[in-house]
Amino acid sequence: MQLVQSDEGLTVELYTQMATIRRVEETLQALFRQGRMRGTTHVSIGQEACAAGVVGALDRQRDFVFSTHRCHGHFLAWGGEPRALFAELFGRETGICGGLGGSQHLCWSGFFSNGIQAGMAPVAVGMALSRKAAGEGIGAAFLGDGTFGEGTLYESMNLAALWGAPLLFVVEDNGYAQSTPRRVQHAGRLSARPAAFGIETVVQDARDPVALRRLAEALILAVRSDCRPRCLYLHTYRLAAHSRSEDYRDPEEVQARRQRDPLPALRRRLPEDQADAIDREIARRVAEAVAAAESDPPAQPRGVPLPAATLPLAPLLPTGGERA
Amino acid sequence: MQLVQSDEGLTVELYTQMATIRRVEETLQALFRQGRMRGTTHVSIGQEACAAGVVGALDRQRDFVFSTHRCHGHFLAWGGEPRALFAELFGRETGICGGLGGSQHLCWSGFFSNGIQAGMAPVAVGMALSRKAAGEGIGAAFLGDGTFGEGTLYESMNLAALWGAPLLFVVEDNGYAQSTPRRVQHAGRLSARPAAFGIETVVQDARDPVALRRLAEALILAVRSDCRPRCLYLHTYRLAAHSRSEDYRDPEEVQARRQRDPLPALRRRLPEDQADAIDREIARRVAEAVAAAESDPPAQPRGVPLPAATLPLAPLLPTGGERA
Amino acid sequence: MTPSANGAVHGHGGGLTFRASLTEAMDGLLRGDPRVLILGEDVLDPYGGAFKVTRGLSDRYPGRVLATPVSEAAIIGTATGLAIGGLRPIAEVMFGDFLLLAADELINHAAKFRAMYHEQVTVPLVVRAPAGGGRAYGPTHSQSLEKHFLGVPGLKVVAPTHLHDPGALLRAAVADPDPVLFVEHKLLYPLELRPSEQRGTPYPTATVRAGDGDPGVIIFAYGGGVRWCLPAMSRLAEAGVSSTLCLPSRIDRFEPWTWWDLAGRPPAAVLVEEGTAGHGWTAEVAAQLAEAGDAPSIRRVTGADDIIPAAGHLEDAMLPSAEAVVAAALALVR
Amino acid sequence: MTPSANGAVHGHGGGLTFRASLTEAMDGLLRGDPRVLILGEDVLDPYGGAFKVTRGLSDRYPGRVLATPVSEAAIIGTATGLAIGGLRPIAEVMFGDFLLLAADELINHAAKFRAMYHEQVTVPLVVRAPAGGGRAYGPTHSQSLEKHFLGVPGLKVVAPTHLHDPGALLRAAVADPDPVLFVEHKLLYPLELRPSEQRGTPYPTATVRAGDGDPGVIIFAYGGGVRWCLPAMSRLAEAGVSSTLCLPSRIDRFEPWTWWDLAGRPPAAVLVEEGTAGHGWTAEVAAQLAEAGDAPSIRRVTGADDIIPAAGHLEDAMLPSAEAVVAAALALVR
Ligand SMILES: Cc1ncc(C[n+]2csc(CCOP(=O)(O)OP(=O)(O)O)c2C)c(N)n1
Ligand SMILES: Cc1ncc(C[n+]2csc(CCOP(=O)(O)OP(=O)(O)O)c2C)c(N)n1
Ligand SMILES: [Mg+2]
Ligand SMILES: [Mg+2]
Repeated sequence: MQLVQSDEGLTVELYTQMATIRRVEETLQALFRQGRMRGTTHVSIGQEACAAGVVGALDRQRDFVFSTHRCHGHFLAWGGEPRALFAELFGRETGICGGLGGSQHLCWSGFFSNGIQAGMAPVAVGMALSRKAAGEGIGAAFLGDGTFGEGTLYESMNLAALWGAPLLFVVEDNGYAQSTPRRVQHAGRLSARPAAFGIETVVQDARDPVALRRLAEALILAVRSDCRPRCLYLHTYRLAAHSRSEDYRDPEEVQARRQRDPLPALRRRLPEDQADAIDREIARRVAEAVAAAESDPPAQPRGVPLPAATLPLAPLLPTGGERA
Repeated sequence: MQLVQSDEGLTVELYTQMATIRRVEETLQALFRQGRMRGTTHVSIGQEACAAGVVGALDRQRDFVFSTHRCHGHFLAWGGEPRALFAELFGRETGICGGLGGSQHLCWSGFFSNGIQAGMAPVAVGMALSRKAAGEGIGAAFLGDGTFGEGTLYESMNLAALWGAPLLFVVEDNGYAQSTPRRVQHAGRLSARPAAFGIETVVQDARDPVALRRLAEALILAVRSDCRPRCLYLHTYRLAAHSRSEDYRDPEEVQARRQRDPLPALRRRLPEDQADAIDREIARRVAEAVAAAESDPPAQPRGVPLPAATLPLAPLLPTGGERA
Repeated sequence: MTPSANGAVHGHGGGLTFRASLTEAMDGLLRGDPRVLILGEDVLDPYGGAFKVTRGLSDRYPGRVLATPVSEAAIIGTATGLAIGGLRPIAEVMFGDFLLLAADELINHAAKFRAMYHEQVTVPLVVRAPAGGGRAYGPTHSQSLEKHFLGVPGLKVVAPTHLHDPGALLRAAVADPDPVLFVEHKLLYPLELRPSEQRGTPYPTATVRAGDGDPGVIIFAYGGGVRWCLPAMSRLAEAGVSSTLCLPSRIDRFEPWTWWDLAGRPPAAVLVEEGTAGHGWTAEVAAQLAEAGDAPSIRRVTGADDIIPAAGHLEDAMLPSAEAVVAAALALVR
Repeated sequence: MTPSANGAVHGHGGGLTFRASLTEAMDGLLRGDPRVLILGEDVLDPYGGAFKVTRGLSDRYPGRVLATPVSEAAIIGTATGLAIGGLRPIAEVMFGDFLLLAADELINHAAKFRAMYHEQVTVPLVVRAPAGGGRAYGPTHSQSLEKHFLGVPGLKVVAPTHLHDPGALLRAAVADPDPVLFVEHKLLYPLELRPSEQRGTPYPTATVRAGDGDPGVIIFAYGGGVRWCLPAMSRLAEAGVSSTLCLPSRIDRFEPWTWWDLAGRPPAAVLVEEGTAGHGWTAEVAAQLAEAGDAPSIRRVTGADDIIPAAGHLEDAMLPSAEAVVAAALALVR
């Protein structure tokens, strides 16, 4: 266990993480705009404090993270390499999942994401129970406010509380699911729901990553010690569009939130020249990562079994079907 | 609208309903034991006050009921004919659904049940919204405590509250789901869950059907007037086994609850000879219903479309497949 | 074929697009029938749904186009209740991949009610589902899962192409007393309609012929499969093989023999679907041809037996192609 | 065949029953491998599950047999997480009909992970599902929905009969690094095992021959379908038609040609399944036979295209039967 970190050291660590996430995702946006990447992506610009604040409070040696469609920040905060992420989105052999997963289906060293809202919640519960059985390790499962629409989430919360799964549910409530504001999707107060399934919940504004890290550490310690799930319910805001489509939110609202962007606020807590140096270093690393990833060899098709119709037949028999 | 009924009149009405349900279901048990019926069934013996208390507070002309696998009581309280129910379970043409549904898949005059836990919850929400669009009618949707395991229920509660569906969720918490006690299945307090989805909830012990009727009337009036869902959470107990299998609950527990059976308690509130007369009449009606139903003609297979493989082909073509 | 997320009403050639045909049909339905309503995730303006098919409708028909929570089971279940209650709901599932979350509501509820309740109710429900790959959306947003919803008593599955009239098919589905799963391939949205010969009602089968001479091959396909078949037919014609493409719009029931006969009993049949290998729509088509005896020789061209990779070039390698259709046809006729 | 809800370990003839074979296998797995655990609705003693297959296990292995809430999606999802986490979960879904509630967890999660995550994880998950009709349980408790789970990349579907060794198959499924849907027909539970010739590993195909003379007909069936095939074969033999019954235990992948060839290339093939008509397992079997050319003549015998009625006599009329199998065979060979 590491000793308690000074606020100054923590500020540098968190700023570096958040600025890295921002830089990586702005770069991804540019790569898509330039047509150098295909498919789609969901960036977490504006929400980086959630990733940096919470993920870093876990122990990479024995813990795990379940993330969502909006997973780049969580992945990077977990220690994932920008190059591997870029390579994944470029469809390169060196990608996190060899180009198979793309932006939202990642797996690396105890980190998992999938593109189905709430579908990973019970999987995270099961993984947490497997850690409990193993005698060490806990996990965090990220969720969005929109994901509270899915029933599987409640089944999972109930089971987690009932069976004592060492799991921290982390809600990133950014007020929207895709184009739809929270109040158009949900009745009652979302943050009150986990408690109705026996899960103690702490609500927090996620703008100050230092405070958030301290809170996450305390909650994770609690989960670790009694193997009971907790919920950390964060209020945050995404400053970019949902995915590659246009942003249809009220521009004034977005503009107002941009004024309160946690990243520059955190930067102001560092000496200007130190922040500049960090930024330069990040810019250099990210540019290198892009260059390296883009020139990596393209991913190879998996050696998949042939279609059922062309399964190897006894040689005396005629062959049928056509593999596309 | 009918005038407020006197407590005495109501006692007679409720006793008659509850005793009818009891008699019908005890008869069903006997018919199964005697091998005169096939398949399975779930009786509500001990829980009749829920059906009689709540269902009678609805207006059969414009309202509707969604029920569960344990639906006979609700059906009879809704005005369904014992003979049609017996015929359904005998597999007779005159059955509620022509023998197709059996014990747990009933449909009659605004009454619906299905054998999938919680699957009917969103359907009930949709039906309630259709009544709202039509300008009149509300519904009740029955649920068991075990059914709170299903995520679809929470999706439905959220939607009902969000869109203002005129629907009364009625929970019959009998402490068990099949063989499993409530505390082995659920974390937190079940009755607190609907509120977390914006649904006002009233908790009530369901042993006094007169008090329950008054409460149900008040809640139904509220739902009718503001088109917002409510939840009536009832504590009850089933005195028979879950279905046709053995009862594995602690016999002492069951015996203790038998002492508190709401039916004899209600009977004691009637003059002895009046109660005797009611019982005799019910016994006669039920016996007649069984006899009539059993001698009704067997249900005919539906005129179903042929299997896809034997769809009518142009006459010049060879025919294929085999209809089983 | 250039897929675009924000297809205009008219394609580059000035004709109505597949997407606009659907939007116009819903507009007309909402205008003409007060019972019609639309529900789904993010269907409101200005967003207008993930594939923009409902765009313009909520502004024009406020209160009748409803944005739902992210609750696929409850969306379909609620729509089922609305349908039993006398309305004509059109539910949109954002990606066909998410139909699995509503499988119980579709199969154990909506599809069963009419029969199980002894014809006391009907369930005039339409579930629209954009499906299929080709846009590098990865393993959970690119699938053709409709094969898992075939063979469900009481559930119709309709898959338009731009050779049909998609709007007319949608109107037929809304008028249908039974639930209809309406599968729209994502890549078809921006295409201009190019209606071809069609027979059958209310869900006609479209046919296209290419090449001259004796009937060489019949190609059975549906939905997005059309995009490989048309170029394949040109190449086959160049190679001297004439072909007939047969595209049913209703795919849960389909009599391939009838169409094989109408096509002049060509000696070969190529069966095409985008879904993964085995146990798909083409299996039933092949089975029906085989059962009747005196069948053409048959090959299936399907996706591989694998997840759909996110990387565009891997996805391309995993899905069928015009080349695969041509190769299958040539292998059979030579 | 007398189905009973509380089958004893030994059948009337003194042999091990299908049910007991499964229970014993789980007992051995729990004893021998600390990673194995069981979860499902009502699986605890003394109840021991709706079909009593887990009876005795929770008393013997406390804390390793877990009664769950009525949450099919979370049961399968949690079991998936346990499997990724290194355990060997066996999840029971009380009735196969309820698999639809977990379709997303099975198909979009458990089945995809290994491939989608580039072989970084395996998902050694077994989902046991009692399925099928014949007990007058009505439309939502009698279905053979496994056909909707065939053709899913990454998901194996195994369906034992009493002519296999069900316990050995279950052990193979638990040892399998990939998810296995293990379908147990309700009517088989009380039957005594009657293992027949089997080939293939780890999921062998069982074959039985009846009658003498030239090969007349090959019958392909699986799971509960066996109950009509055995009597049908006796009757066919009486009618002078010899037959081979071929029962794969793994049904998502199966090469009918191999078995047709081994059976001496009989001129006729009858394909039997209990599931409703169309788009089922027999469609794939027929398609593969047809694709290879030089095929036997084929008929399918399936359930009707309808809900499964509750009334016993209506259910009997709706399901296949030995008579239907005999009639199909005779129609082909005569
Ligand atoms: C089962 C399922 N339904 C719908 C979607 C489409 N979808 C992707 S992201 C999203 C919104 C999620 O909102 P939220 O949980 O608040 O996360 P955010 O995007 O705000 O980070 C939706 C509906 C999906 N991926 N999975
Ligand atoms: C989706 C689904 N899962 C499981 C079952 C099997 N099942 C039938 S009744 C029941 C218990 C229901 O408990 P509860 O809701 O408390 O109702 P009760 O039987 O106590 O009236 C279960 C698990 C089912 N019918 N549907
Ligand atoms: Mg959100
Ligand atoms: Mg209960």
